[in-house]
Amino acid sequence: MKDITTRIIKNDKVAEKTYLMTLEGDLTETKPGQFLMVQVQRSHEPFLRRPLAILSCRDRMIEIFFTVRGEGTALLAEKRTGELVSFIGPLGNGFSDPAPGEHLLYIAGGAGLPPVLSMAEHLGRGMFIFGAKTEAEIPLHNRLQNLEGIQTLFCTEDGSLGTKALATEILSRVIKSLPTSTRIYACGPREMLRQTWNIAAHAEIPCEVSLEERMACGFGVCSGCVVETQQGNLRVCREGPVFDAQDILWGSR
Amino acid sequence: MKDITTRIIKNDKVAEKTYLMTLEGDLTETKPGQFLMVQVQRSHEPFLRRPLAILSCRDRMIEIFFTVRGEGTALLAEKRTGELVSFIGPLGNGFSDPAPGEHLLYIAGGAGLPPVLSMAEHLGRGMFIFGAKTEAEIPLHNRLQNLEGIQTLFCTEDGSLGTKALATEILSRVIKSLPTSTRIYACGPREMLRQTWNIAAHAEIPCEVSLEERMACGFGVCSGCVVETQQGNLRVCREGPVFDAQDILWGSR
Amino acid sequence: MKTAVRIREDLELKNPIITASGTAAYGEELSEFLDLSVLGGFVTKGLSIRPKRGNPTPRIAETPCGMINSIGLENVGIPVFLKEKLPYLNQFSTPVVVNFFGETEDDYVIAAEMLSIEGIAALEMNVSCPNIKRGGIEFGKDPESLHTLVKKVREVTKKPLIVKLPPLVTDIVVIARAAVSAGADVLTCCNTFPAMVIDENLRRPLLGNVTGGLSGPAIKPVVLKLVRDVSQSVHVPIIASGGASTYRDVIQFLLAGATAVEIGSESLRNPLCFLEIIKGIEEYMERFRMHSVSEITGTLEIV
Amino acid sequence: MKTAVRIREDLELKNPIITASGTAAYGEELSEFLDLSVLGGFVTKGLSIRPKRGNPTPRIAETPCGMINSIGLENVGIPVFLKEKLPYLNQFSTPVVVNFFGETEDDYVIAAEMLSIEGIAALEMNVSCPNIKRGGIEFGKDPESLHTLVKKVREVTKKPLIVKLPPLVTDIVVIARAAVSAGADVLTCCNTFPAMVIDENLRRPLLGNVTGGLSGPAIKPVVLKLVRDVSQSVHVPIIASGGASTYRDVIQFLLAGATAVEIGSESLRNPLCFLEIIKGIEEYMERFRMHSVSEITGTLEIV
Ligand SMILES: Cc1cc2nc3c(=O)[nH]c(=O)nc-3n(C[C@H](O)[C@H](O)[C@H](O)COP(=O)(O)OP(=O)(O)OC[C@H]3O[C@@H](n4cnc5c(N)ncnc54)[C@H](O)[C@@H]3O)c2cc1C
Ligand SMILES: Cc1cc2nc3c(=O)[nH]c(=O)nc-3n(C[C@H](O)[C@H](O)[C@H](O)COP(=O)(O)OP(=O)(O)OC[C@H]3O[C@@H](n4cnc5c(N)ncnc54)[C@H](O)[C@@H]3O)c2cc1C
Ligand SMILES: Cc1cc2nc3c(=O)[nH]c(=O)nc-3n(C[C@H](O)[C@H](O)[C@H](O)COP(=O)(O)O)c2cc1C
Ligand SMILES: Cc1cc2nc3c(=O)[nH]c(=O)nc-3n(C[C@H](O)[C@H](O)[C@H](O)COP(=O)(O)O)c2cc1C
Ligand code: FES
Ligand code: FES
Repeated sequence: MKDITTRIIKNDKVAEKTYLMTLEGDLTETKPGQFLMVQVQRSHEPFLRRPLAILSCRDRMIEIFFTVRGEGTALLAEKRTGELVSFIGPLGNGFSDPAPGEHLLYIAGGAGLPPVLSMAEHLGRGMFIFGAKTEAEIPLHNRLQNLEGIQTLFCTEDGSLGTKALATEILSRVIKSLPTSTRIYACGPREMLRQTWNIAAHAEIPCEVSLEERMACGFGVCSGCVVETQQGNLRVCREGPVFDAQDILWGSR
Repeated sequence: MKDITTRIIKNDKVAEKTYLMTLEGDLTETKPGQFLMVQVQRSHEPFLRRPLAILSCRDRMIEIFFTVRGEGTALLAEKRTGELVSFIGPLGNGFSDPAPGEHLLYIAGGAGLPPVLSMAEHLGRGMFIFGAKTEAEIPLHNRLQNLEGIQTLFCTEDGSLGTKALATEILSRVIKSLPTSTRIYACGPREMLRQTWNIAAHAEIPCEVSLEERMACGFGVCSGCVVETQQGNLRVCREGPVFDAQDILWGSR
Repeated sequence: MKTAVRIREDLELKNPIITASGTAAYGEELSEFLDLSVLGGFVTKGLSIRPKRGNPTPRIAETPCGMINSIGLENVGIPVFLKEKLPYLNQFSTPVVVNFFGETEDDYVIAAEMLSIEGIAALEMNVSCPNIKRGGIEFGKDPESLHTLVKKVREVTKKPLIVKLPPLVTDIVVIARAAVSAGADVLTCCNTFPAMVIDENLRRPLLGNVTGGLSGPAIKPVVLKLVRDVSQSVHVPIIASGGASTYRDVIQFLLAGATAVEIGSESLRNPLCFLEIIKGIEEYMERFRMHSVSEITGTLEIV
Repeated sequence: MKTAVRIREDLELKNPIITASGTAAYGEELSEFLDLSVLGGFVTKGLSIRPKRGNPTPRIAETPCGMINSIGLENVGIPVFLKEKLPYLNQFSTPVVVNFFGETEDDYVIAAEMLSIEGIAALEMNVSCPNIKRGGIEFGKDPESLHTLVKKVREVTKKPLIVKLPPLVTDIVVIARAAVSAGADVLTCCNTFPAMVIDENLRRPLLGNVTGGLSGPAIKPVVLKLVRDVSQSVHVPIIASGGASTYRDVIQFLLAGATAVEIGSESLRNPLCFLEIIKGIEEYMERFRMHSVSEITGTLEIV
């Protein structure tokens, strides 16, 4: 775990309010699903770092990918090539590797795309369901469309791209045709994850979810980011952000 | 009085920790000695605007000129061409015009240069004494050297440029040779201004000083920036920053 | 859509946005930026029966997301205010609230009498002044002193009487109740937090007066809780004061139980903020299809 | 040059920089960033005799130049701490200070007894917990409750006893004196300020627990004054806590009368700040040719 200050190679707008930022630098041994705590400005405002998934890390370049939600991400969106950014990372556990021969299904909703896409690009096989509200919110369309070894299904709530459906509705439809030795990797809004888990549990398919929680430190000292699990409170930043969906007490919030 | 957001044309380092920033824009009817309240960043940190004198304002360009002292000026120093800056101004009273035929003497110490230089460039005649600690702290050397119609005397505490003396020591020497119908325009550290006033009072020469005080608003509402005068407390930002030296209660602080 | 709010049956503000005492002087300078008639209310600089010179400079220190002032209540005195400043303010359609203070109970009473005239819509009592009789503790920090003081002032004025509470107390509810039971019509919550800054190189306090009052966004989260605590325990309108800088802050204060909000420090750095905030409130109300500000005040949902 | 400071005759810290309770957990994670042996002291997360699950999430809210937490004192409990966490911390040469709390006086007493063992250098009492017997007011806000509590704890432990004061009280000096007269060796000034944040679109409090404690640079100017007030009225060492983020803040706290300074929120956003701050103090002392930190503590000049 390191505290690194590095230069922005580029910061491109890739969809409505969505940016792909490439940073200079290496991170030895990162896993898809791990994240960085990114400092937005050198001053004390905004005060906290922002947790952002590592989309990719290769050839001395780190990609992060974010949707503008509030002040911090808006400031990140304004940053230009050559500016410095600092971050702590890699943080968290990341998705676990599948067993040999396991079938793979990735499912992402809206801003939950980065960790799942990262895993899909890492493994290079399986089926990818990506849902968003509307076409404008679907970023990296080409990159998703052309994922090597992966079949991508798009869906939107308004039908402007792909099927008019929720990602979980697509999941319900395809799950019957999946072999039982399938593993699901999921990230998105909590309600989507809960439904994904429901569907997966029914089909007795293991499912890993990447959770979001408000964080102060991101490296495990503040206990700010806990989630209630069968094992008691666990820290999303440390024991997570990826959990086995069946360990989460979904009803508790 | 306006609240204006405008673009930086350039921001050049012109001496040790000293910057000349040129902004796009017009200010109708400014007077030398007036100032702007410059917002350092859009966020709440730093919280207050910084008072900075208007060095010049012509051809749709406004020049300001500042020395890095703390956090705010350090952030201003980092700003680049094309970035936006906002300010309120013009503020304050400015120096008063001389009577016809009056001889003119300008005296500036260190970071007190901008308002006095502004007045000298405006009037285009007289003698200019500029003192600093050392050569590295003397900015705009060429511009000062070549002031049209003006004779410039440099002095430094360590003798690295011009005479090795304080500006007020030079003033003491030249004052005897000045006609009684002379007017002095001064800005610099308080102790320098007090001595300038002392010397001028002795010679019965009128002297206008531009004062500095910590400001919150800069436009007269907070009463933060008062100076004790014969007329009671006056606001440096509103009744000043330029005062007749003989009105100031110099001993009071 | 109605942005108006009522702080007593006889006093309606056209919107909940008010200047804070000491940050808009007597109106002349601020009106170079905006038409004061757009404001819900105008609160003057704190006034005393005699003029006051205030504290030595520096009087201003910047702090993280805030500022400290130690103006020391400099003011022109009530007589000069009434003669030279009030007529100016009365040109505008905005109710004028006079903030006042004293060094003794009698000072407060005399001030309130002098200010109970036409052209003044309400009185805001600054009770963060030391009560010399009771060992120098601030009037506002001791429920008994406060009760006696407010009662005496209440006896001499029929104007809406607003009491401005100090924030740094063990239990603000006790203080709020003391003021209300003595006859306060409205409470302002709150004044600045006692604070200081040190210049570590000079090894001296930065302010001429050593200490001053902290204001600005830094204190907002604390004041928000105080506003909620007070509004849940007394049945008079609350004016929030402390760190509001955007329409979002204002809505938060209203949700927490405030009827109106004073904007102080933010307007020193951005005098146009009043216009931006009023516009923001209107847009918020439109977005949520609200017809009246009363649909916001005190409607915080606790699940 | 000697950066060491003494907080009781038998407890010297190698420098005045200490972790703040709840912001460095039990040390394992922070030691991935730095060698804990460089610290003047290590304060643990607040511990209770039984494990505690804490509050519902969200537990963290960002505020202007600060943050609010409502962790709710989640901890592993003293027995697990002693068995699994303390041995880890005792690898380092840094004194371990255990922060603890209880729901009743007996809880505090039992906890103090359990913690009075080798490997623990001092105890820091968090007294910002409601005293159920006395109507739910925090132990630390009521001088009598506090006096009784500290006295009982004092009777069962010989360890240096640090009492951590709550900041939002009418007169912190009264509270400080109550703690000292009951036997506190050291005071930490102070804990977080009660505060809240509202999501104006959802019209709900942002924190699962509705309210929490404000910390970070925002509160520093208020805490600086509290530290000065306390240090001028009691004769025990003070540990400052509240908003220190740079060596300059630390020097300011020392000038105001602190003997050591806890760094909390800043270390959450910048775990390396401890190293930067310690280096900054050393450079400051060199710049002013100081030989000992005692040349700084309490030497603020008031002209
Ligand atoms: C492990 C993890 C990985 C993430 N990866 C990505 C990613 O790759 N791309 C992406 O777009 N988003 C990601 N998020 C969500 C992202 O962190 C938030 O959108 C972002 O912090 C919002 O900051 P803001 O300043 O724009 O919003 P503000 O509302 O101004 O933020 C205020 C505070 O709330 C926190 N916050 C607000 N929304 C969230 C949220 N949804 N989750 C966690 N904290 C929040 C902020 O971090 C900050 O502390 C991730 C979250 C987590 C926990
Ligand atoms: C009317 C007027 C005109 C000025 N014109 C110029 C100019 O043209 N060029 C120039 O270099 N400087 C000028 N100054 C001084 C300049 O305002 C300060 O150097 C600057 O505000 C320091 O800000 P900072 O963030 O670097 O310092 P910090 O110490 O970080 O500032 C903290 C706070 O103190 C205030 N402050 C600090 N030093 C001073 C000071 N000397 N005077 C007033 N406020 C101060 C800041 O404005 C801010 O509010 C002028 C001051 C005044 C009052
Ligand atoms: C420069 C200044 C002067 C002030 N003067 C007074 C005053 O005279 N009387 C008073 O009751 N409050 C005074 N206050 C407090 C403000 O009215 C307001 O309650 C406080 O600043 C908190 O609000 P804010 O964070 O919006 O500034 C003053 C505040 C500032 C910043
Ligand atoms: C996440 C978090 C958890 C905290 N937990 C505790 C605690 O368990 N016990 C305690 O006495 N103080 C606790 N505090 C208060 C800190 O120890 C410290 O006193 C306070 O945050 C002010 O210092 P700072 O501004 O440097 O953070 C906590 C603070 C934070 C931010
Ligand atoms: S964010 Fe601090 S423990 Fe997870
Ligand atoms: S700075 Fe506010 S009155 Fe001058």
